[in-house]
Amino acid sequence: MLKYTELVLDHFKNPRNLGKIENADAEATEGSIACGDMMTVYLKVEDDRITDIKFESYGCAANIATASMMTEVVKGLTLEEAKKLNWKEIVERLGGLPQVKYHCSNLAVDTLRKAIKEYEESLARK
Amino acid sequence: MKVFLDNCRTTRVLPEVAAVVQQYMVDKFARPDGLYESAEEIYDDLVSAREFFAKSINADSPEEIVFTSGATEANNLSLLGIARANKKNGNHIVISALEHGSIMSIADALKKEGFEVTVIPVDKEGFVKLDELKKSIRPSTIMISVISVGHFVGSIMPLEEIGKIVKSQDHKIYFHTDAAEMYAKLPVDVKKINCDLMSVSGHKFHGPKGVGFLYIKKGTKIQPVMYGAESFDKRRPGGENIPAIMGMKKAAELSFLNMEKALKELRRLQEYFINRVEREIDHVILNGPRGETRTPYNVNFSFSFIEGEAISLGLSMEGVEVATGSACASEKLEPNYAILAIGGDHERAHGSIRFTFDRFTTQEQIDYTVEKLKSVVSWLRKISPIKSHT
Amino acid sequence: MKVFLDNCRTTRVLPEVAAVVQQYMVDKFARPDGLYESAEEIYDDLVSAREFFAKSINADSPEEIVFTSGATEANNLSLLGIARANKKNGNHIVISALEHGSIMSIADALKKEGFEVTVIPVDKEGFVKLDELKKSIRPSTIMISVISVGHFVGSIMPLEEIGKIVKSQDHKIYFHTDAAEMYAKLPVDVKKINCDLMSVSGHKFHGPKGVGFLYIKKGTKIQPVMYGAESFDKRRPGGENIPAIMGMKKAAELSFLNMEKALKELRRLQEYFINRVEREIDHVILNGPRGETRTPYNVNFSFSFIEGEAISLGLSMEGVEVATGSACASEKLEPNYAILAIGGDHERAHGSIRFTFDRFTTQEQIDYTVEKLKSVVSWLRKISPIKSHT
Ligand SMILES: Cc1ncc(COP(=O)(O)O)c(C=O)c1O
Ligand SMILES: Cc1ncc(COP(=O)(O)O)c(C=O)c1O
Ligand code: FES
Ligand code: FES
Repeated sequence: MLKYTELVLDHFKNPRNLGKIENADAEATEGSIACGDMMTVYLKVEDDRITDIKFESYGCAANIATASMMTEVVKGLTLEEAKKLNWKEIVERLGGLPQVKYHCSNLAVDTLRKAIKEYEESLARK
Repeated sequence: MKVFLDNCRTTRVLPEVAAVVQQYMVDKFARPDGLYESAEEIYDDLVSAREFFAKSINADSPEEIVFTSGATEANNLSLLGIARANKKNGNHIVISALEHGSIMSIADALKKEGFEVTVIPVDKEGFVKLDELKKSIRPSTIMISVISVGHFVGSIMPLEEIGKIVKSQDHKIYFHTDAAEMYAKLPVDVKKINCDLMSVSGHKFHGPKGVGFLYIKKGTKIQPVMYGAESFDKRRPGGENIPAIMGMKKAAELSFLNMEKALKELRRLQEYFINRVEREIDHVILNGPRGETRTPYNVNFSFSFIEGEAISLGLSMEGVEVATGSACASEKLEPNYAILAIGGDHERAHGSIRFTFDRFTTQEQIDYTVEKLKSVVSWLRKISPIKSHT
Repeated sequence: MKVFLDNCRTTRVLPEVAAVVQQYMVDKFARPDGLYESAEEIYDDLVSAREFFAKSINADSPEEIVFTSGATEANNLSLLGIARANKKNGNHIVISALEHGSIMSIADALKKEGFEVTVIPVDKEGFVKLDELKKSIRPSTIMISVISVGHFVGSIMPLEEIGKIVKSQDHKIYFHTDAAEMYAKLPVDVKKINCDLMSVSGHKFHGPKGVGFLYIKKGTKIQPVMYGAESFDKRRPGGENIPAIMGMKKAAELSFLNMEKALKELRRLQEYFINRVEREIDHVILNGPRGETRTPYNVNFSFSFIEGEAISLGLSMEGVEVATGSACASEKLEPNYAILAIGGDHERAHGSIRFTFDRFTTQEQIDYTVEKLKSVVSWLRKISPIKSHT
């Protein structure tokens, strides 16, 4: 039996920062259809600061809620600050998650980091 | 509106059944082995319940019915009991790929006791492959166990054909079927099937939890799984759970009443539901067979590009309660084995939702379910990064 | 008047308990593993029930409670499970001479699996002989199982002393007690007793039939007796019988309420009954101890020169329902082993009648019972060819 907190259910039902950013500065997808956990993150960055972030999810309620919470937390942070975010913080902010769902919060953080890396690499290419 | 569509997991006890259980808890509470009046009456009731269940499956004699704490125990008694009692004749057991988790676990336990287990594959619709079954049989095969109705994908197994194959061998093979999803839901006849053992569970047809029975054909060599005193039957010790047995009897009687009519209506609703979903929602796959060979109690769809736990949670928020085969919803994060067994990939398991009816499911409930399903699916598809659906 | 005095065999379910069972059958009927709202609530209830039972015996953690279909299953899980899981450490098991039939049968089954069983004798009052227990222990002893309260003669066993003896050995011995006649009837504390396993049955204290639990101390190496899916607990598979578990919880709560006061009144009634019988009927022998070390729920008398089945039938005709240890009333025509174990002869077993109370037994019922007993005994003695009583 999976028990979600009210806050998780709220983020599941009303995800924040949902969707895609049309001309995003960076975009990254983690996970795969095969293993079921998959997520895409879109970033807008100005002066090393995340000014906008959106996500899409192919995953469970925890996946959706952790992605939603992650976007809320990092919006407005500098890239360096955002890189330091770890999955435990997201779980805490959501008031907890079933243990078997921790990997979903991991996925949210991994996808964010991949998007930041993507952005930094695109800068380097310029 | 609340629509419970997880009736394959368990069902609501009917008030008429609860009343019987109540009566045997509070008034006729004695044990049948007492040496007094109130015990006598209860002994008679127990005898008549046994007769009733024997007749209900066309068994030869009431002694062929052993009451258990449910189908899990019946499955244990059957598989462990037959294997251990007949190991001198062989160490090979055959099961199907769509068995209930309990049979799978029992088979694993038997492997540790030195038995060999062959798992017979099923075809794309969820039917046991009979040619593979035939091929699997060896001189050392002592038992074949095949579920009556696939509990995930609804395939009614070709039990009669299996019975014939088993019977046509030149050595004795015990044929067991786990009928938890068949008994009191569809017509059952152990003579037609030619099975030696059949497991039944009370809470699958509006009876009480914690009760079931195992049919054991006369002459079957079986070893108990538990030992004790105070029982009707050496094969299952312990005081009989008489309130639950009498409740299960009542539930079965009610099921058999007008069963044909109820099944007809269920079939109509099932088709209606399948049609509406297939017409009104894109990218859906029906898991399991269509028509007469599918149990009318089960519909199972995979919705592409989205995940089942999220779908079922979304539906639950609207009062519709279902099951999913998504890995995300399983304890071990494994995709549903039944979907894989019928040739589905992880993605198809991922987006699978099982809707299971009882005989009281209404058109209104189906309509409500379809509406909610449409909105949940379209909402989750909007969120999904998989683009092929646009 | 109807006086049910066979409460050691089973008890009436209280209306308050039946109401809880009813609620979980008809309304809160979902299984706790569903992915929806109605399942969540039930999951919480199951968790809280486990916590309740753990606390009620002073266990450390709810994980130490495994729900079963009754004490027979708990005894099987305990003895078969410990023996099979620990056979590398030894093959010797010790039980007492007053164990319940289920323990006796399980011990017999274990003998067939290669275990050796020592049966510790009891003294004339029905207490396990502690010196014999000590002597019985060998390096190969892996388990000792002693009933909490002799269910025929009412002796409350010296469990704390046994726990100390078991604990003082230099190798690990598991200590199991069958507390079917103690839990929710007398205070129970697994820490005081120092036991590793304890069996409990719901229907012995006005709870439902078909449910019980086994306390398994953390760290205990045990092998399941049955295998399956869908459970809280790998040690006991199968869907939990939640209506029965919640009913058993209610029954236990009601038992613990004012238990001290109820026990005091029961003791008074017990003494009153014993006194009246001893004063008003000749040639009677009280089987089992007197005073504090006898459970207040049990009185057992042998009436010389006459036979128990006839006595109990005679009483039953007057509405008084009791049990007997007479060979004539047993399936195998064997005299009651408990009476023989406390040094009684066949004749004493022959004329033995067990009266077992519940906490609702009244003085009026006792008075009625004594009157009927007097007339039945004197009538049967008139018939009897044994003349020594005249
Ligand atoms: C096919 C099948 N077999 C066995 C069981 C287990 O039944 P019970 O809960 O009575 O142990 C179930 C229900 O979960 C089932 O669907
Ligand atoms: C001491 C004892 N152990 C075990 C049992 C069996 O209990 P259950 O009916 O719950 O299997 C009983 C009751 O008959 C008993 O008195
Ligand atoms: S996405 Fe699969 S468990 Fe969360
Ligand atoms: S006298 Fe009839 S059975 Fe003993």
